[in-house]
Order: sequence, then C-alpha cells, then structure tokens
Amino acid sequence: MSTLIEVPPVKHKREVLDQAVIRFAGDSGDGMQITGNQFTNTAALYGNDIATFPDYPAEIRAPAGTIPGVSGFQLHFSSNEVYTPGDAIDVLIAMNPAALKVNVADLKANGILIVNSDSFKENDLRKAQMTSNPLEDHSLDKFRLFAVELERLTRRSLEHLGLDAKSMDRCKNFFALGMCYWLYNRSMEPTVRWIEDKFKNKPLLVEANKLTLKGGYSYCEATEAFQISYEIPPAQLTPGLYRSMSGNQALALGFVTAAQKSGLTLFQGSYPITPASDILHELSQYKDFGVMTFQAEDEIAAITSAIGAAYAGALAITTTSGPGMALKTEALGLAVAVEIPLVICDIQRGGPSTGLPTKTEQADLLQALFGRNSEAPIPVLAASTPADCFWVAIEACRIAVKYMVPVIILSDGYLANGAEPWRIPKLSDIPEIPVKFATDPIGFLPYKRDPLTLGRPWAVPGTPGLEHRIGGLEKQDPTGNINYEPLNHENMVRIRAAKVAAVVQDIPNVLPAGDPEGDLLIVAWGSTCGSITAALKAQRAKGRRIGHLHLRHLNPLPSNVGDVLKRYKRVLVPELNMGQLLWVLRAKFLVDAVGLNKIQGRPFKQAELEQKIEEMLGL
Amino acid sequence: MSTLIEVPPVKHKREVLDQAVIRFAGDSGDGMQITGNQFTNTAALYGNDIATFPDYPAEIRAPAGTIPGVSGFQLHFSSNEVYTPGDAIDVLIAMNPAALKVNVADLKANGILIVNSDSFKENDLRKAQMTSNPLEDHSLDKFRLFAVELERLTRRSLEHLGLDAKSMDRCKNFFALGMCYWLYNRSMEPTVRWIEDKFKNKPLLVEANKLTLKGGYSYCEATEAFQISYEIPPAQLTPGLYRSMSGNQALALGFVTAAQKSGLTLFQGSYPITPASDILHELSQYKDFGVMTFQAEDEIAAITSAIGAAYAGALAITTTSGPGMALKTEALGLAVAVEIPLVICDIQRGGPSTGLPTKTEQADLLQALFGRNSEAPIPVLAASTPADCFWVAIEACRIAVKYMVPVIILSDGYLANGAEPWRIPKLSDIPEIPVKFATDPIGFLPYKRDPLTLGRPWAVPGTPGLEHRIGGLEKQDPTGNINYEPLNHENMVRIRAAKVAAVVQDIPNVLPAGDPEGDLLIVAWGSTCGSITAALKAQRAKGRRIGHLHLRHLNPLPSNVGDVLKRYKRVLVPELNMGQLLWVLRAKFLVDAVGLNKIQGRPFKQAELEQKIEEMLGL
Amino acid sequence: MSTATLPPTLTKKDFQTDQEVRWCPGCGDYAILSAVQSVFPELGIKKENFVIVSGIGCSSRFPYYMNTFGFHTIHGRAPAVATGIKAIRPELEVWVATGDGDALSIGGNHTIHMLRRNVGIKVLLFNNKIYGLTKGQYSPTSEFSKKTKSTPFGSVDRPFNPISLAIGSEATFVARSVDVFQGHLKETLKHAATHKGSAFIEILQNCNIFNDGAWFSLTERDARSEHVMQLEHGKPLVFGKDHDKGIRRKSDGDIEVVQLGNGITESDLVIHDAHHPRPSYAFLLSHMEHRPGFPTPIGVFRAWDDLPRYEDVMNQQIKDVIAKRGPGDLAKLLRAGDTWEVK
Amino acid sequence: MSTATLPPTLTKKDFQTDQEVRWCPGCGDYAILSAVQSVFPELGIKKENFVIVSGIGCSSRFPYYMNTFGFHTIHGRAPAVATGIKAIRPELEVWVATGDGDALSIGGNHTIHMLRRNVGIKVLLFNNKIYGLTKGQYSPTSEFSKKTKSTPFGSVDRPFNPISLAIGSEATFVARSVDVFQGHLKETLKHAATHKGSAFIEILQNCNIFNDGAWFSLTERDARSEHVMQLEHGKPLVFGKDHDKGIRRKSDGDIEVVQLGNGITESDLVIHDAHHPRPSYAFLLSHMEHRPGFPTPIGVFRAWDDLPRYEDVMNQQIKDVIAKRGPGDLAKLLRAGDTWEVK
Ligand SMILES: Cc1ncc(C[n+]2csc(CCOP(=O)(O)OP(=O)(O)O)c2C)c(N)n1
Ligand SMILES: Cc1ncc(C[n+]2csc(CCOP(=O)(O)OP(=O)(O)O)c2C)c(N)n1
Ligand code: SF4
Ligand code: SF4
Ligand SMILES: [Mg+2]
Ligand SMILES: [Mg+2]
Repeated sequence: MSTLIEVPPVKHKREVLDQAVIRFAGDSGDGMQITGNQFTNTAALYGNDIATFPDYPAEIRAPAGTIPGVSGFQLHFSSNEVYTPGDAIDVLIAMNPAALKVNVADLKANGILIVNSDSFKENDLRKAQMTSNPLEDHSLDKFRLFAVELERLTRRSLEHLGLDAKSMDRCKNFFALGMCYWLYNRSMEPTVRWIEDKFKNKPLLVEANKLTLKGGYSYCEATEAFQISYEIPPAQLTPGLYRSMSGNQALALGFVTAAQKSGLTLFQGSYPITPASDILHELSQYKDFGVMTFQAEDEIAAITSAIGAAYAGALAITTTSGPGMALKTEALGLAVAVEIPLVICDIQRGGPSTGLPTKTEQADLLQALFGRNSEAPIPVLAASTPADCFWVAIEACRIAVKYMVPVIILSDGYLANGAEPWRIPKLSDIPEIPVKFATDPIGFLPYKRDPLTLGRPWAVPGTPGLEHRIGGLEKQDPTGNINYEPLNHENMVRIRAAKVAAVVQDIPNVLPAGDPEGDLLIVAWGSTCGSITAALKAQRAKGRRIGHLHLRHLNPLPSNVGDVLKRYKRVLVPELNMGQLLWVLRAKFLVDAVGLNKIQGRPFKQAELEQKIEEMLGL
Repeated sequence: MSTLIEVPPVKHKREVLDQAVIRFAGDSGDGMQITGNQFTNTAALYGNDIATFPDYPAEIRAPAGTIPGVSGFQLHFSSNEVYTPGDAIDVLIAMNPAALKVNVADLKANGILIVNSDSFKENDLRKAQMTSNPLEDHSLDKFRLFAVELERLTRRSLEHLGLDAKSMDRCKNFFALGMCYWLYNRSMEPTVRWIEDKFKNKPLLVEANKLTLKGGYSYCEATEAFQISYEIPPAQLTPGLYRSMSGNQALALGFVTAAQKSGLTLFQGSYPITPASDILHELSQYKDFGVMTFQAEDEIAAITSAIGAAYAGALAITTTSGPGMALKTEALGLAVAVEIPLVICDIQRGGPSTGLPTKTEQADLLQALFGRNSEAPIPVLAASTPADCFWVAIEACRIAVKYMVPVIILSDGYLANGAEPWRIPKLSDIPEIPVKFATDPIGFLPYKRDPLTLGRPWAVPGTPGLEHRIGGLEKQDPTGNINYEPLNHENMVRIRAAKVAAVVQDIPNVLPAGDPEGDLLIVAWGSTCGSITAALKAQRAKGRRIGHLHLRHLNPLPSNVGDVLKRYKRVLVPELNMGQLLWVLRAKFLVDAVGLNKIQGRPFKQAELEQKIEEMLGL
Repeated sequence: MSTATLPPTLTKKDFQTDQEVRWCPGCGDYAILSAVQSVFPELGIKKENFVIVSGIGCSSRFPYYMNTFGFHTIHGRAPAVATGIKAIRPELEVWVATGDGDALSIGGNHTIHMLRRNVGIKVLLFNNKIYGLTKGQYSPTSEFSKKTKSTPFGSVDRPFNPISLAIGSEATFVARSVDVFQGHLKETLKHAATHKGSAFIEILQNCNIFNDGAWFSLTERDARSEHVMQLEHGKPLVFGKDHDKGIRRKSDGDIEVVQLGNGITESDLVIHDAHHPRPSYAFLLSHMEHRPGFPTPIGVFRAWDDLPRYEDVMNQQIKDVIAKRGPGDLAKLLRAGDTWEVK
Repeated sequence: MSTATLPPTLTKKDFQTDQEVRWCPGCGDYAILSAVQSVFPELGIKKENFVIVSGIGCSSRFPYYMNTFGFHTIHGRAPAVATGIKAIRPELEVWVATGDGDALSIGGNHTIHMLRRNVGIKVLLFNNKIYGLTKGQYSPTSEFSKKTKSTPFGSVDRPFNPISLAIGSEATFVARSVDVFQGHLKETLKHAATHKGSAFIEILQNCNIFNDGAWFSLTERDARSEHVMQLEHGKPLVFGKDHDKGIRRKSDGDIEVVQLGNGITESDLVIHDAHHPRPSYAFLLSHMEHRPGFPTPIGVFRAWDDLPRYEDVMNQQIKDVIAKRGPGDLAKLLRAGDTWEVK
C-alpha cells in the first residue's frame, strides 16, 4: 500500500567494525531525542552493548535554529562491552548550522557528517552566528560530508499524502534515521512498530513517518551516497532478558521493587526540578502498585510530608536536585533526630545556585555528607551507572528501614538521562526487605534500640498502647523524653553516629577492578565509572599496573578501603567537581591522593583520564 | 530614711585570693541572670578580669521549682588574666532544691554553699524529684553549708513598706547578692545605682531592692555566718577604658562600626532564633545610626532580603543559628553566584535539628564550609571570645565588600551570652572600609574583575548607564550573560574559588601562643580559646613544650598553617563537636592530628584539656 | 450506633501525660490543653488513632502533654508533616497545634496549601500575637506599631487577619474561639472534629509573659458582651450586653451595626449561614472587627463540607486505577517496553 | 509638571536588550513583554531606576529581556529580594515577574507577606496554570483533576484563586488582565504603576507548549465577550456580546446575573467601586467565575491607596528617631553602659 521511492539497488562495500559512536544533533524541535532513542533501541534489540548521552538544551526553549536551542543525543554501540557514550564520534547528523557548530569539534577526522542542506540558508546561518556557509567554505574538508536535502526529500516522499508542510517537515528526522539504519545495516522493524504504536490513533502520521523512514533508507540504497556500510555484530552480554534503562527510570523501578519487597506503601514527596522530575513522572504512573505521589508546594514540604508518611509507616522517599537538596537540609536534621527511615535522592546538576540545570556534575557529595546543622550523620550511597540506580534504590531502602535512618542517594544528570542495557532481574532473586512494626506495649520505649543495628522501634500511630511523643529536641535514651542533660546529649550524638557507622555491617569489602596492587589506584564514585573503566582497560592493555576502586558507599566507607589504598604507589581521584571525595579520602586515610577535576557540565572523556594516568605514572 | 536591720559588727578573718568562681543558681523566675550580671559588673568596675557563663534553662519556661526551670550564672573574677568562667566553683548560691541538685556537683570540696532554706519544704523537694532533704541528710557535709532563710529575712527587711508577699519574695535574690558582696568585700554602690535607674518610676521598688541588698550585706556583717571574707585585688589589664561585653552585643556593635567605617547603610534581615535573636534586638535599637532591621517571615526571606539590600548597595547581614542556617543554604549559593557582599552570622547551638537551643556547640563548621549545592566556596571566620566578636564582625564586612563575596561568621551560644571586659577602641584606630560603587558606563561589564581581589564591580540600581542583568544561572566571563559553555563554566568555578582563596592576602601569618615549636600543638577555633589558653598556661608552667594555634580564619586558612604544624611532634584539635576542624586539617595537611571531642552543650573544662594534653604527651 | 461498635469509654485523664507541663503559670495554653483533653474523650475515637503534630513555639509543646501519638516537628512545617501522615493513614485523627508565628510566619505557605487542598487535618492556631518561645518578638498577627523586643520603636508591619487569610486560601472550615471561653472553645472544637476536610480554628490566647492582655478587650468581664459576637448557624447576628445590637445588610451588600428596638427587630438582621457554599459571606464577617463599632465575631464562620478530603481523593484514585488495571504486576513492569534476550 | 523635571523621552526600544528572547514561539510571554516595554517609557521614570526581579520559571526570564536593572534570583524568593531592594532604595521602581508556580507554590509565603506589608512592589504573575520551565507539571492554579506529566491520572489538588488569595492577604491593589488583550493589559499596568503600595496583577497567559488553550474560553473571539467582564471604576458590572447582561445585588448581599431589558436597566446593577476601603467587595468579585453562568472579571478589583508603603514607614521611623535623638554617635555608643578605666 505505501508508495516507496523506488530505486534500483546499488553495489557497495560492507565493513565489519567493533563499535561506533553516532550523534544526532538538531534543534530542540527536531526530535533528536526520539531519533536517538530509536537508534538506541534498535541497536540494543540487535544485541549490541550500548551507552547513551542525551544532551538537552538548557532549561529554556530557545528560538529555533539558535545555538542555545541545540539538542543532542549520542550513542555508543558495540560488539564489545561499552562503558561510555564515547569520546569522539564516528557519525554526526547535524540538522542545522547551529547543531553543526556546537558538535563538529567532536567528530573524528574522516568521520561521516550528514547535514540537512536545506537548512543552510542565509537566515539559518545568521541564527547560528555563522558568517560563511560551512558547506561551501571548505572548513569541513576533513570529514566525509553528506549534504542531504532532508526537507525536500522528505516532502517528496510524502507529497501524495496531502499533509501540510509543517507536518511533513516534522518527519525529516526519520529520513535521517532511515539513512543511519542503512549505514549500519539495521532493521527498521522496531522503529516501524514504535511508529505504529505511537500514532495509533493517527493513521496518516503512521503512514508519513514510516514512509519517511523508509525513504531515508532507500535513498542510501538507491544513490551512491555512502558507498560503504557497516556491520557491528552483537555483543557477548551475560545471558538474560534485557531492556534499555535510564537512571531516573531505574530509580523509580527500584523504589517500586523495594516497596513490594518490604510490603510497604511507597510514598514520594517531591517538587519538580530538573533533572529529577522524571522520577516523579515515572512513579506517578504506578498507581496500580499503590504508589502515592505527592507534588508538594516546595522541597521543604516534599521532605517533611515524606517524614510524616514514614512516621505513619510508609516507605517514604523524596527526590530532588542540588538547589532543592539545599532546601531540605533543615528537615534532614529532623529525620536524623527522630530516627525514621527515609530515602532522599539528589540528582546532581551543575551549580552553584541555579547553575546549569540540564548539565551534569558531582559536586553535592560534601553537601550530602555535611550539609546540615550540627552533628547529623546520614548514610550516603551513589549509583555508578544508569542501571545501577535500580540496585542502589533498593539498597537505600533496605538500610533505611533496617537501621531506622534517612539515607541519601546521589545520582546525577548524566546517569538520570543516560541509558544502558539492563539485564532484568528475576524478582525471586531480589531478597525481601524485612520490616517489623512495633506492636507490643509491654516494655515499649520509643528509643529502645536493637542491639545490632542500634535502630529504634518503628511504632506507627494507630497502634494501641504505643502512644508516645517524638520530636527534634534532644531526647533521653531510651525513653525519648525531652532531655537536656550534658552526658545524655553526648551519648545520643555518639549513638546516632554509631548507628550510621554500623551500616558497615551491610557493606561488603571492596575489591578494585584491574590490578589488585600496583602503581596507581583510581578511586572514584558515581557516574564516572564508565569512563574510568574504559580508561583502565586501555591503560592495562598497555601493561600498566593500575586498579580502580569505585565506591558505592560514601558513608560509611567499606571497612577495607584503607587497606586497599596502601597497595598502590599512588592514588588518583577523578571527579566532576573540585575534589570532594578527595577530601574525604585524605582526611580519613591521610593518603596523598591527587585529584583530576573537571567542572564543565560533562562527563570525563576516556582520553582525559588516560592522559592523567600516564602523567601520574611519569610517562 | 531606709531602716536597715541594725546588728553589731562582728570580728572576722579576711583572706586575699587570686581569684574566685561563683555561681548563682535558681529558678528562671528568681532573677539569677540579673544577680549574676550585677556581681559581674561590680567585679569588673573594681578592676578584676572576668569571664561569665550564663546557663539558661532550655527554651521553655518550665514550672517553678523544677529541674528544667533551673537558670544559672557563673562568674570567674580574678586579679590575674582570666580565660574561662572556671571549671569548679568556689561559691554556689542555690535558691531551691532543683538548683542545688543541678549544680552541686561542680562545687569544690569545702566550697561555700549558700542555700535558701525557705524553699526546702516537702513540696519543693518533690518538684526537684528529691526523696530526702539534703539540708538534713548529711549529703552536703563536704561543703561549707550556709542555710539561710532568704524569704523570711527578706520579708523582715521589707515588712514596713507594705508590699505584697509576692513582690517581697521577688527581692530575695538581692539578699543573696548582698551576702556575696560582703563575702568578697565589694561595694554595693554600682548595684544601688542600677536599682535606682531600673526602677526610677517605682520608688517603692527602689527602696525595697536597696533594703534587701543591704539586708543581705548586714546579715553577714551582723551574724557570724561566714567568719571569713575574701579580697580579690584588681587585675593588671592593658590600660584603657573598659566595659563588659557579650558576644551578641559585640557583633551588633561591630556591624554598626563597619557600616560607619564604610559609609554604607546597615541592613539586617533576620528571623528570631535562640541564641541569635539578641543581635536583632540590639540592632533594632540603633535606628539613630540609620540601621535598618527587617524581621522577615522566615530565614529564607531574611537572607534573600539581605541579598536584595546588598544588591541595592547596603552593608547587608543576616543572623541566625544552626537550623536557620540550614534554611539559608540555597540562597547562599545565589550570593556566591551573583558575587555580592553579604555577612551571614551563625550563632551555633546544640543539635541536630532543634536539639538543645540554649546550649552551646561548635558543630556547624562543616555546614559553613560545604553546606550548599555544588561548588560554592565562601570565606568563613570564627570569633574566639565575646569581645572578639566585635573585630570579627568588622573584618567580615571588610572582606565582603573588598572581594564582593558572602562571608560567614561562626559564633556560638557560649560566646553570644558570655561576657568579658572589653577595652573600648578609639574609633580613629579602626581603619576605614573603602567602598567604590561602579558609576562609569564606559567599559562597564558586570563581571569584569579587579585583578587583585578578583571582585566584580558593585553596580547598584539607579546608576545611569549601568543597567545590567544578573542571576543564579552560570554567567559568561566577563559579560555576565547567561552561558552554558563547558569551558566557561570551568573557568567561572575556578575564578570563584580563586577569589575566595585570594582573601588569604588579608590574613596575616599565624603565630602560635606558647612554644613556637615542641611536643604538642593545640589547634582550635572559636569559643574554646579561653579554656585552651588556661590549660596551655598551666601545662607550660609545668615545663611542657606546647603551642596553641587558634584559627580565626577557617576559609581560607592562613598561608603558614602547614608550616606551623610541622614544628610540633603531635597535633591535638579540641572541639565541641565530633571533629570538624580535625577533618579540615587532616585533609589539607595530611597531618595525623587527634581530636578531643565534647558534645555536651557546654564548654571544655580546663582540667579536661589538661588531661588530654598529658595523655598525648605520654604522661 | 450499636453498643458493639462503641469504643472503650475514655476520660479526660486518659489524654493526660506524665510529662510536666512547661508553660508559664497563667499561660492561656493551659486552658486550651484542658479543653482539648475534655473534648477528645467525647469524640468516640480510639486513643491510638489520635496524632498531634506541631511545629516549634510554646504552643507547639502541645503534643507532649497529650497522651496520644505526638510529633513535635520543626518550625512551620507541621501542616506538611501532617499531610504526609494523612495521605498514608486517612483513618487517623490528625490535629495540628501551632502558633501565630509557626503557622503564619515561617509556615504560612504550608498552611495555605493544606487549606486549599482540604486535607482532613484540624489546625489549632494559638494566636497570642507574639513569638512566645523566643521571648517576645512581634508576629504576623501583632498590631501595627507594636513595641516588642525586635521593634523597640514599634513594628512597621500590618498584620494578617488569620480568618481572612484562611478563607482566601479556600478553607472549608474556619472558626475562632478564645482560651478563656471554655464552653465556647469546647463546642467549637467538637464542631471542628465533625468536619471532614481541613478545619482551621484560631484560638485567641493570652501570653501573660510577653503580651499580657492582648485580648483583654474581648475577655474582660465587662468588655466581653460588648465587643464579642457569637456566630451561630441559623441565628441572627446579635451582640451587646443586653443582646441589643445586631448586624444588618445594607442595600449595597455591605453590613452595618444597628441598635435593636425602635422598629428594628432580629428579623431585620443577617441570619448566620455557616454552611454557605461560597466564601464571600464568611469573608465579610472576617473583616468586621477592623471597623469602628463592630464586634469581633467568634464561632464558626464557615463550615462547608461538600468537598472531598484530599487524602480520600488521593487514595480513591489509587483504588480506581487498581480496579481498572488490576493490581500492578511487578515482574511485568520490570519487563515493560522493548526487551531483548541474550542467550 | 514643568519641562525642566521631565526625564529624557524614552521609547519602547530603550527597554529592549540585545539578548535573544528564549521563549517558545507563540508563548504568551512575548505579549506581556511587549506590553511592559510599551508602558515603561510612558511612566516618566528614568530607565536606571527600574529594577525587575524574578524567581525561576519561563516567566522569570523576563528581566533578561528588559534593558533595566534586572535580577533573576532563585525559585520563589523574588518578593523577598525585592523587599530588601525597596527597603534600601524606596525611590526605585521595582517590578517582580513571576509565575503561578514561582509565586504561589514555592514562593507563596513571600508573596502573601509582601502583600500584607504593602511593600511598594508591582508583581506580574504570569498565570499559565502550569509549570512551564520544568516541562509541564500541574501548578497551584491548575484545575482539579488535570492530567499533566506528574498527574497522569489527574491532579487531586483544588487550585488557589490568585485574586482571592491576594485579597485574603490584605493586598491593596489587585488586578487581572490577559496576555492577548494588549490594550487592556497596558492600561492595567499603567494603573498598577500609579499605585503606591503593593500591586498584584494576575496576567492570564497561554503556554502553548504545555497547557495550550488554558484560557481559550476567555480569549477566543466568540467566547470573549460572553465570558469576560471588564471592571471599570464607577461603571456598572456589564458583560455579554451585546452588553446585555449584568451583575445585580440580591437582598441577602449576594450577587446574581441578570439579563438587561424587561425593566432591568444598568442602574439596577452593581457599580464597580475599586477604591472601596474594605476588601470584601473585591473578594466577592474574585470568586464570581466559579459560579455557573458568571463571567470572569478582568481589570482592577481593588485599588485602595490609603495605606503607607512599607519601605516608607521603615525609613520614616529611622528619620523620626534621628530627629528625636540626633544622629547616632558611634564613639558614645561604644562607651555606653558601665565602663571603667584601667590605668
Ligand atoms: C528554623 C527555625 N527558625 C526559628 C526558630 C525559633 N523559633 C522557635 S518558636 C518561634 C516563634 C514562636 O512563635 P509562635 O509560633 O507564635 O508560638 P508561641 O511561642 O507564641 O506559642 C521561633 C521564631 C526555630 N526554632 N527554627
Ligand atoms: C529550589 C528549586 N526548586 C525547583 C526548581 C525547578 N523549577 C524551576 S521553575 C519551576 C516552576 C515554574 O513554574 P511557573 O512559576 O509557573 O513558571 P512558568 O515556567 O510556568 O512561567 C520549577 C519547579 C528550581 N529551579 N529551584
Ligand atoms: S511565654 Fe507566653 S505563650 Fe509561652 S508559655 Fe509563657 S505565657 Fe505561654
Ligand atoms: S514552555 Fe510554555 S510558558 Fe514556557 S516559554 Fe514555552 S510556551 Fe512559554
Ligand atoms: Mg505566638
Ligand atoms: Mg506557570
């Protein structure tokens, strides 16, 4: 039924590669995130390992065609294991001059550059603040440039459907996507399915998008455009069922799972903020799991409502990003004082203040550790990959209810929006989270502690005979009555600290990746894991004796960290901040560790890490 | 005219002492703070060196006679220099059983104990949860107990005046005060003057209070009560004019002085909170100095209104305590980002959460250093004695306007309410604080920096031609336009850090007290200064080679701290927290310093410090 | 009600704790405590189902003295904490004890949002027109030019009228009572207890230490009947020692004070309609005392109970989704979207 | 006004900046920007004396596009920042640009306190009934059961009526206008500019990306005159395509919609009194649109200018104290209280 552009098949070379990095870049209105996600999905379904890096324009919807409006999506797919979205790119799709300008520096020499030549008119160039046309001025000579009239070709594919011009132009990203599918020999099937589902009530749009997609594919097939196409065979991943997973999605699923495993109702108190809002969007869909989401009037109400919910017996969480985290700190102190379970997610972003809301950074570690009045220790966990967010969410909930403490999870913008393949676990493989509410009035005291965890009883309102009062004033141990005596206070401060320290019981000893001893240990946390893993691999392949310790537990630290540090001559701490874990390690272990610090709202490149490693090894 | 109780003079011994520690303790309604302040004033006017420690009951006005209602005031006065209010007490005045119970443990063996025996009836004992009467059960045998019927004697002194019983009883603290004046051979003159002024519109009360005061004095003179009295000669203080000064008062005066020296209007945005409220109370009286005080709806409005005032060209401050500080952290990030001058005072108190509002603690240092989202460095200063608060306030203002930065001042409950003699400076000895508002539109850029301080121009609204926009998003250097470019962000983060680091220019090298090198260096900050000085003196007198470095600048640290640390074998860091400066020193200098940590809502005792010093010296 | 469902009979004593009450002797808070302790046993609610949540302030010490579940939270945040409790346990009876500073200064935002959402919480606002706990600074209800610790030359702030603010925030139940009017206070509390949604009760309270006599013009024996008007649903708006004054509508919709007699009878007066579905009538009453010659109304200004409670809607939505979709299948959720098998 | 005191003549262009305007094409914010840029030159105020303060949100980008002093602060805090500016520099013309989330959700408390204090700030509240910047969550003005990103099954919150809330907070100037009614918007802005104290202007604004058409029932050509009623001081409350409907008082003080004609004339209608010293009349109007058949009023609900501005009282107090005591003598202050000399 659908009329494809019929073109005779052309002969071309086909090359087999390990991996490729492709970046789609265009205006925020050009659908680059969808395009990227489609390619990702197709690659994942095919069996490649993947890592993605969506790079949204900053908070504002900038005018079409301008530099601030550029939206990008990068995908690294491979027949080997993949750790990062890739430093340099093999293929860049640039939908307009602004997208070209912002992204071309990352394209490898001789890389493939597909541009929408229809949008390189004078007006377009001006919006991107370009004085000459790069398609004509030879500035792109070192690339394999393919200037394709995406608009004209798309319109031509669709002219028979009777769509208006705007609707036709909206399809052009799929023309580019079709071209890329051809280039990497991919099936259009998954995207076709997606189109059919997405527009199921709009048959005309189904038709249009499918036609355009196939148009792009056929265009390559028909013309001699590329002369070559690539084959990237599936990767050897651990067997299992996989799906692609972003960090925010994984957190949401992790919390739902923890709720189910603990038999508690999940309560989320939250106030929207980039890049944390998606957790709220996800969880608000899970009403069939009894999930209660409360969009509060501000971050303070978000956390205090969660404290109320926890007090009433819920598995309570609150999710935010840096500035919102700052607003929650007074209430965090209350959670510490009343010793109730609560999980706080901070999806870090560039700062200070409003900063760079859509960019990533790891600069809230010290805030998480110390950002409260007085001595108010809290366990802190950090996720290291998008999919790891799932497991960290579950672990945080487990610690919170077991020790009756608030627990902080640190993620960041890069993890939140980035995706990777996730091996879907069997539910039965995930241990239950045992929860015991206090019910027995005999001998009940609100601050009588479990000798192992030092946790106090969770005595929820409505339980006959357990009526009691708690609050933020210092409490007598174990009655919970208000008490201002000097020694009681010291005792309580030390108990609260001991309780957090006791969480170490649940933390296995850490084993560095790479060499178990040697010349250099890289210690890191959070989203830098992938780049470091890649750098480590490359450097070890060159015979260097280095290890990599990636910390999931930042408070308390695993008990053998000090020992591990001693087994290496030098210690490097790469962070997307000015050296925060570095401080912790130096203070705790008096180790003369060195920081590699990048504060650009972007992840490390593998090359940056390798350079620093070599520098430290005196190479 | 006034009818004193006529009694014949009795012979008694008089002993000359170096020093004494006296504590007045009673119910919050018993006027112990007034009594203590009167004795302090008299001692100061006489020329003794002094240190005081008022110990208020916790935030609530507890029922009369109960333990939580006990209010205390301790005074150390001496003919030598005084550094602390004293560990153990020589004389305890206990107005009721609860006051006795709470305080008697600190009374030296053979110390003088004056109790109001009229309030040791069964009912009184019950309120203090005592089962037997200590005046009868020999539990006080090791003290020199003076059970005085304060109520009866007071009433007798006043019966001719026709006052009601309640009003008469309210005078009884002055009977005790009169006794103490006799005991230490002090003139009643200053207190008589105070009474005359205080009650100037109530002649009957003037009469009653004077009579009671003199009644107490005469009682001692007449009876053989004490047999002995003491003489504590004046101290040799630096010549000059003195007054007694508390920390909160000193901060207020410091800010007014800084305003005058800079020619700026002082704006205070504040929300009441113990123990910071008195700064607001003080400054709100100084309207004749053009001081503008704004009692905001909360701490967030307090700091953001101050940010607005600073933007508009005021010398802006905001004052609070721990929980309020936590609420200000998001706005602190804005102050860092927009680079305006602002001084934030955190009068630390016991925590976490509401904690022990009237007790002291030093546990907000790490909050001050790191309690904000992302990289948002701020200079931090700490005052070390009540009078030092004056100078710290001025210095903070100087740094703020010179570098265009927010500056944090840390004080605490002990400094805030404690008092010491303050040598009143000559105004001409205090340097001006130069301020230059930008006025010239030519070449004006909001983030064009002074090469020395890295400060940006202070361009206040209303200045023709300087219209510009600032905000919390990342800004382009030096235009101030919004900018999300990776390298610009890194550059700006590093400039903000460099600017704070540049403050070191204004920080003189530090010189430890005591031995310039040796076996042990004590490093400390804040209100522990006095106790450490006293301990140091005592230990050095025993021949020990120790030094004491007391840090006023906690960020940046003075540039020679690392060098000083190296000159001692070991380093001890005593703090009223779990080891916060300790962290900083260990992280920065990799020094294996050891903490002495007390978290009891009270200052160190000299003896506690000496014990730890000796332990560290292996004695 | 069949006797089988009757909860055990409770008495005032059951609601008293062993904690020493730490308010100043003579503080109006005692009277409020006593009234609440008297009313709770009459509500037919099990003791363990009461939760009292408070912020910080003298008034916020309230939970310590009630032998129920109690949560003394942080300054201003009680309504938000209580909302979390109610969302999870709608069957609990949650009361908030708060002060004029706690609820209207730092906590103003949570108060107004709780009211607009109609969360089923009862709020007792102890209005002493001062910050008691921090020893006497002016509050958002203090009168203009008041001299306090922080305003030695008089405050420059115009106060909120708590009733007007609550009505402007869409409150469905708004009432006022007075610490020393024990009978009236108890009745008002009982009425509030029967209200399903948010109930906001301003209680005029004397702080005899820092603001003694703030309400004397209403509470002193002789002043009382002249300056106070009791609102009763269905009854005319009458006040005065001899019930000789009333409130009448003018043709422009405004109201005026009239002297009864000389042809003016109670039938000419405004009949109080607490159940009016729209808020403007209650708002008109709320501003009355600012006008010369007008009395201060006490009682229930507004009790409009046609609106579902927030927590019920929240929980119903979950039930509806489950009814429609079936209870969530976690294994399925984890496998949602495009998946692929690696062998 | 003598020509000597006339400021240099400014034009709309003087208020435009070189910064790219980064709102979505078609966003109602453009129209508001244009109206403000048109009105400012007409106010006779020097350009450097304008300060625009904002919080965070699409609407809060406003200052970047105005060639005046501008301060893009943090979410919800603009009124507090602006209060600090006004206190120090009462002569500056300070406008706040804010959104329904910024001003009424996180910033609700600062908004109501600024209004009760009557700080001389003009607040432009861009009400698009959605969180635009964070991509489409419901806001405190979103209608009940609205489906948004964060409420896929419909929101369970009842909205604020911004006008009612402002009046409940003692606002002295309250108005409403609409992005696309340029003439009306400009007139309203001008009126606000002449108000001494706090001026609160709700501007109904279309977010064509996340809440397109939120106000279509008022702004679409045919709907307009049926659903919108323009308030004009001293004029009867009339609306309808043919000016054939009006608002009349009922005897119980309430209002009703009447059809003009058949003996009912404009003289039977309520005459709009924006200057009424008491707020209840304005409050009555503010709730009108919730009732079936009633129109949505736009224009100035209340403009009562008899109250001094906060910053003026603050500064006057200082002047008064100085007048009485003389300017403070610092040397003397440092020596205050008991002093003693050590020789
Ligand atoms: C975050 C924070 N800010 C300030 C305070 C200090 N504080 C405690 S209670 C209070 C005001 C109390 O006034 P109100 O709510 O009227 O209660 P009252 O004592 O009069 O009953 C203040 C300012 C605090 N505890 N926490
Ligand atoms: C402390 C903090 N919390 C949350 C955010 C995220 N945030 C930015 S704007 C906004 C809401 C914007 O809505 P509105 O005020 O209605 O403005 P609009 O974009 O619709 O004009 C939110 C939640 C933030 N920037 N800071
Ligand atoms: S200070 Fe006032 S409100 Fe607080 S307990 Fe005392 S009398 Fe009551
Ligand atoms: S998201 Fe909505 S409010 Fe924001 S700029 Fe776009 S259209 Fe305007
Ligand atoms: Mg109060
Ligand atoms: Mg909005």
